[in-house]
Amino acid sequence: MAKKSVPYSDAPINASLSSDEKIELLRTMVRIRRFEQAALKAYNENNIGGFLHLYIGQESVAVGGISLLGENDHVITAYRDHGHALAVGMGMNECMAELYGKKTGCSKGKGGSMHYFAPDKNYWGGHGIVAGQTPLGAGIAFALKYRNLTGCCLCYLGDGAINQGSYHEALNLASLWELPVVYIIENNGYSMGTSQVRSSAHPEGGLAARADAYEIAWDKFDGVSLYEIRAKVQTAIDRAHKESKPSVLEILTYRYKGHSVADANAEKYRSKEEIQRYMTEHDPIENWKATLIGEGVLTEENYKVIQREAAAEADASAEFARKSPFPDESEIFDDVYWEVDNRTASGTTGRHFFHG
Amino acid sequence: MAKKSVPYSDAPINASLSSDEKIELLRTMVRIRRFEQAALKAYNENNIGGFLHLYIGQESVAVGGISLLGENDHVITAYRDHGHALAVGMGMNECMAELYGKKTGCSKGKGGSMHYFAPDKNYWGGHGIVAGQTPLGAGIAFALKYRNLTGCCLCYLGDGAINQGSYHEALNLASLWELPVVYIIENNGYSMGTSQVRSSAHPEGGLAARADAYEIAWDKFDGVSLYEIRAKVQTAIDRAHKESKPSVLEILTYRYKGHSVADANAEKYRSKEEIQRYMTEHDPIENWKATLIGEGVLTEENYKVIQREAAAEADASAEFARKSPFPDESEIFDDVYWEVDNRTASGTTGRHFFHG
Amino acid sequence: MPREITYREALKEALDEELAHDENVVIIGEEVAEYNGAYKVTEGLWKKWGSKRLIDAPISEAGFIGIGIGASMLGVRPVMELMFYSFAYVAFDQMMNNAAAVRYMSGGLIHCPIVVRGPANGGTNVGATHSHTPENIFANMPGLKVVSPSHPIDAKGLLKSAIRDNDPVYFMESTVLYGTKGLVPANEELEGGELLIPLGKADVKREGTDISLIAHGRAVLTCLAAAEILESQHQISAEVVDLRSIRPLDEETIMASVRKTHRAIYVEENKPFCGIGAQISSMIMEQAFDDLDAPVLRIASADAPAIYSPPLEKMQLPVPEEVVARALTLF
Amino acid sequence: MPREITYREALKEALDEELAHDENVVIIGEEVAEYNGAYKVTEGLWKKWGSKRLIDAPISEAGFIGIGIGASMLGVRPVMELMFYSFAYVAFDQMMNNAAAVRYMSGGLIHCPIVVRGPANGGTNVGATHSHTPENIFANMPGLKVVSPSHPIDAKGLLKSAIRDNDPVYFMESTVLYGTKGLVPANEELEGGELLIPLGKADVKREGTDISLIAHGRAVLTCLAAAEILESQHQISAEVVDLRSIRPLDEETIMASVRKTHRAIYVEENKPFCGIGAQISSMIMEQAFDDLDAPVLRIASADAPAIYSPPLEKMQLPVPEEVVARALTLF
Ligand SMILES: Cc1ncc(C[n+]2csc(CCOP(=O)(O)OP(=O)(O)O)c2C)c(N)n1
Ligand SMILES: Cc1ncc(C[n+]2csc(CCOP(=O)(O)OP(=O)(O)O)c2C)c(N)n1
Ligand SMILES: [Mg+2]
Ligand SMILES: [Mg+2]
Repeated sequence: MAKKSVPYSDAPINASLSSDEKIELLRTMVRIRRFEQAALKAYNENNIGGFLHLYIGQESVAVGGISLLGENDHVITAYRDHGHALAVGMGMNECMAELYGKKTGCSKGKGGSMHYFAPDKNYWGGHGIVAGQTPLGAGIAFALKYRNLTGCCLCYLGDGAINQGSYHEALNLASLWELPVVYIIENNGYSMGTSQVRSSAHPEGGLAARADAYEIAWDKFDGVSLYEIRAKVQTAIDRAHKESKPSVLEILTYRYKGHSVADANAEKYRSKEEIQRYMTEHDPIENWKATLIGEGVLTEENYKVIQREAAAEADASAEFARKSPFPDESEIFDDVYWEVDNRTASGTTGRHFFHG
Repeated sequence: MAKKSVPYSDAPINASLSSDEKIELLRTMVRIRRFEQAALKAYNENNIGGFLHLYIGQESVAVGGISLLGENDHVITAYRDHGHALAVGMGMNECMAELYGKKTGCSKGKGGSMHYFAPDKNYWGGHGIVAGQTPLGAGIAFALKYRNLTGCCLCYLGDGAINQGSYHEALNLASLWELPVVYIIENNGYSMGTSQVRSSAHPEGGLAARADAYEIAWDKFDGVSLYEIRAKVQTAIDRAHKESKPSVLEILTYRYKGHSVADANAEKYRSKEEIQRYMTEHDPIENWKATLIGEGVLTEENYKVIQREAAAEADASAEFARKSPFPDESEIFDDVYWEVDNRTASGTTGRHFFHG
Repeated sequence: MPREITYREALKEALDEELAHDENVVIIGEEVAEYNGAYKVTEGLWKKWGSKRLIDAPISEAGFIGIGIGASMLGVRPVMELMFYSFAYVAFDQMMNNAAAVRYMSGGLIHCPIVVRGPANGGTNVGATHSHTPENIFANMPGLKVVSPSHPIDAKGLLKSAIRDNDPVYFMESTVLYGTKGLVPANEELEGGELLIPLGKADVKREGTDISLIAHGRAVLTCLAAAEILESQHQISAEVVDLRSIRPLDEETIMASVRKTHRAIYVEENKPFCGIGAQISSMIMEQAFDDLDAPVLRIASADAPAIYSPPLEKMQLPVPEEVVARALTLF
Repeated sequence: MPREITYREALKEALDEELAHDENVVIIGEEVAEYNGAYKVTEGLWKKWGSKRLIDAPISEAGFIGIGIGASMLGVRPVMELMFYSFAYVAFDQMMNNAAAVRYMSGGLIHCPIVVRGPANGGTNVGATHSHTPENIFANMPGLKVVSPSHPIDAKGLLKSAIRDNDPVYFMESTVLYGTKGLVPANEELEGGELLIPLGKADVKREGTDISLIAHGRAVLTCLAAAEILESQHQISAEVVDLRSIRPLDEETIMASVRKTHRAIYVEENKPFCGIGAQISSMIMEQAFDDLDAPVLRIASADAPAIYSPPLEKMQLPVPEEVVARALTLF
């Protein structure tokens, strides 16, 4: 009897997934959510300063895209960066410790929530200035091409970021210079308290459709299903790998929480009903869980174990972070200049710092 | 017998032109060219410093658009600004004196070639940073709308300017806030030595077609004929006046000279044949002259007089400029702060200048 | 009876009063209207004044600030909010060229009555990109004015003056100060019925005879705390001079203080290299060399990008103890 | 035998040699390739190295500098030309945040070996928007290095070092100097076979005993001319110290000179408020207060936007006569 196939499950990139791999995708999404729930708790207990932009509700977008990447494929994103970090394989400990501002954090406590990096995992951050990462993403693609490597860069940005000039300059250059960059607009409907209609004039096709202005291929689709995301991002990656051409993808998603934890109006500019509707009808974890159960790959029991393990891992990471030391005061002046850090001739010639 | 009509001559805005008005349009184009020829001469005689970006070949674009403007319609452009200046009614004397850096210059010698202004004639410059004027143009439109005036702002820019982020930000805002601004891309094929294909990825429709990305109406057309320019710019002005909506127009034109007079490569990145072809087939003055002779509005004799008068006026302006005094050293600190210049309480409180 | 209100409320009162005072005043910025302001400085104003006077902008700082500049040339008086002053860096050209130089380049034909305001401070654990303090950068450019209030009364009085000023004023606040309280006279108590503090006037926030602690913005509070310690623990009488306005600058008040005390320290949360302290200290030394008993010292934030780690970031910024310790070296 | 070559040729040699030295070096900018450079600094290099190594960019400074920064994170070494350094203002965020802070925010995981070079000077009658001198602005930001050569030999030696440096170096030239000539050793004459001048080393361009004239960029030439006048007409022996590198800064050479001469003037073409002169003079006074016979003076460009009018613009910039006159007030 022919198995009833879920849309896009037959796409080659999905058809080739093993059961274990499918479960790993689920685990990553669950781990992201549990990590952020633990982070939220820590924030509310005043263990975390500054901003905390949660990704809860959007997990499939990072996990789906990043699951497709190979050795020479890279990722860069904005400040809502925890999901991408765990998806590329960063550990919860280093990520949580970063939020606590600890020496054991992925950025030694220097970057905080908005500034996670893991170059060894081809992850280039974590950037706080809206759209500031979009030329960098094209630059990574430039480097790949310059060095004759077949790869690409997934450059994530928000729906509000598309109105920054730097993004447009990057698009024109990416098209003109045929750079293998894939821009992924995570359209969660809002930039802070501003709904997408109030911030962006755009063609009927949507936000990604602005890419037509630069002769860049684009697509727009729903982000609830990992199968769909994987199938469509793969098309863009193929375009990058095979034709060295950019793409713009717009993926419809939703953030359950406020813009940042400090967002006092999270339930004012959006109705409770709207939030509830997304949570019940558009949850990427629930969707994937149901798919895998439908495929007979997952049982409710397995799922509970995954959830339990992820929660335990997140709690442990909070404990790890709590116990870790803060950086030493002397470290304030480390990591400013490469040459100074490496005590080279350049780094030891002349005065570099002018404090006190 | 029905008069054979030139394309677009029947457009209401053209049909209503009197013979005198038609001749005035010709005179303005000729005056612009003669002015710039005199300026070029002065530059080569070292009477002018810095840059001199000549508009020769493009005269119809400024004259056609600006001839349509009413009391609450405004103009702003980039550094290639002499044509627009004369078209709004600035005098050759003040314009030439500005090039000579004289006190009698329109900007008192402070702005130079790139920075002509005449707010009393609704002319807001003259801006040296590529595309830097494009948000200002939207801002002028904003002010009109804010103050409930029915008007618009023609904001001119070059084909190279469309790749600056500020322009894109301005387009989105103009669309979103429904601002009565008309962007006119003067596509002369080159940004300095870079041909348009080498600088801009764009839709098949052309550079203006990027406006689709912001749901802005656009048009693209040839700039040799004043009738066509006037007819099509009028459509955009109507859109601004009646619907308070922006437009983007791309007008195909050509500059005969180098990017600036100092452009050493003006005949390297473009072939002599190409330049020659435009001069013989695409000259806006020749085109209009022929049209008017065809209509029986102009004779060769009239035309010679117009040329002679314009040349004499240009020569006289150079003489005026030559004889004018330079600004006094003391004037260096004038025109920095309005409050200081006007000796208000604010302008006389605290130290404003920190030299010496 | 002067009321105690917060710095935030003081700013809001200034905006509210100026919206009433001149129909050309319009507030533009991200989340300033419907959201009530990211830091609630504009709370309630949209409801009161409506969508014509308070305009929410997309994330396009170069675009909307450029639009404000253009509109100001035609008589509108835009007061633009940067959610963080750090975001000025994506609008930098508009702010440094179009706003600052258009008057000069037009030989005085145009002027540009805009205010760009927002918080310009570190110390809130938001990392390097969100913690820039560009007072020195903008004050370097002739044509611009730069203001930095430390107390609610200054926040209100200076902002009202800034909005009425006919030159571009870059008004730098501090998120750390938004919640601080201070006495601000009610309009009824004032001659003229309103609070206007002129740009270009420093304020001696505390009188003293032995040393001048000179500062702007939040560092003024640091100096006031240091002065208390110097007085109570070291019998040193410190005068605290608050610049309030960085450009124009009240040299007279600064020099009068230094000529009286013969010693000075400039304290700021700016980065040190070419910071405001460099300008003020070199100016003092040039003009009052023979009146000084010791070199003018400078205390600034640590010379590294702002660090996230909360306890470490505290160490990057000047604290009263550091001011006291450095002051003691001068005696 | 050292050759006489121009500042422009010196820069070109540096670029050419570094293109040969490291295949990761790539030159990106407007008109740098096919056009041979707006100011001909890259003349002939496109022909020699081709379109992979010399890349013409559209007028998108934020875009192409951001791309260079991104590429540098992956090991490419972009040398980017700004046709005028003034155009940095449309790329300001990329240059101040992404280049300067990405190392810090990543806890040292990333570094950013880029050079952004171009002319940063006034004095060529191109008006306010094209005459910015942002040495002080960029040097304010920790994480950045700022270099400003005055002579052909420095231009070559410093540019080669800048390209090999693993931190972002903002290299500020002068169109006024491009045509000036100077002795530059040929590689064959040099130990190691090439000319590398380290960042962070000042150069005493003229020895003297009575006063230190300290400067960077073209103002060094102004000081040298002033020193000649002081010597021949006033029997004053002036030492001229050329910073060369503004950040890192060679404090030792500066202080040694001042401790010898007891008098100093900082001369620059920067704007005065919070200019480099403010930093250097306050530093000297703080560190050598008791060695000074007089306050450190500052001479900068006139504190107005750059004027177009050619004879007037000359008056805005420091000239030797002004340096001489101010120097005489110190004796
Ligand atoms: C240039 C700039 N302007 C403003 C901000 C403040 N800010 C941070 S995130 C944000 C909203 C961005 O929305 P969107 O791009 O949709 O991303 P999302 O937060 O929804 O993931 C704003 C206004 C900033 N960080 N940078
Ligand atoms: C931001 C910025 N980058 C570079 C320049 C230098 N520049 C001046 S004009 C120009 C070419 C502009 O071409 P285009 O927009 O087509 O206008 P055209 O000169 O053809 O009228 C360039 C590169 C500048 N003035 N501003
Ligand atoms: Mg969003
Ligand atoms: Mg052009």
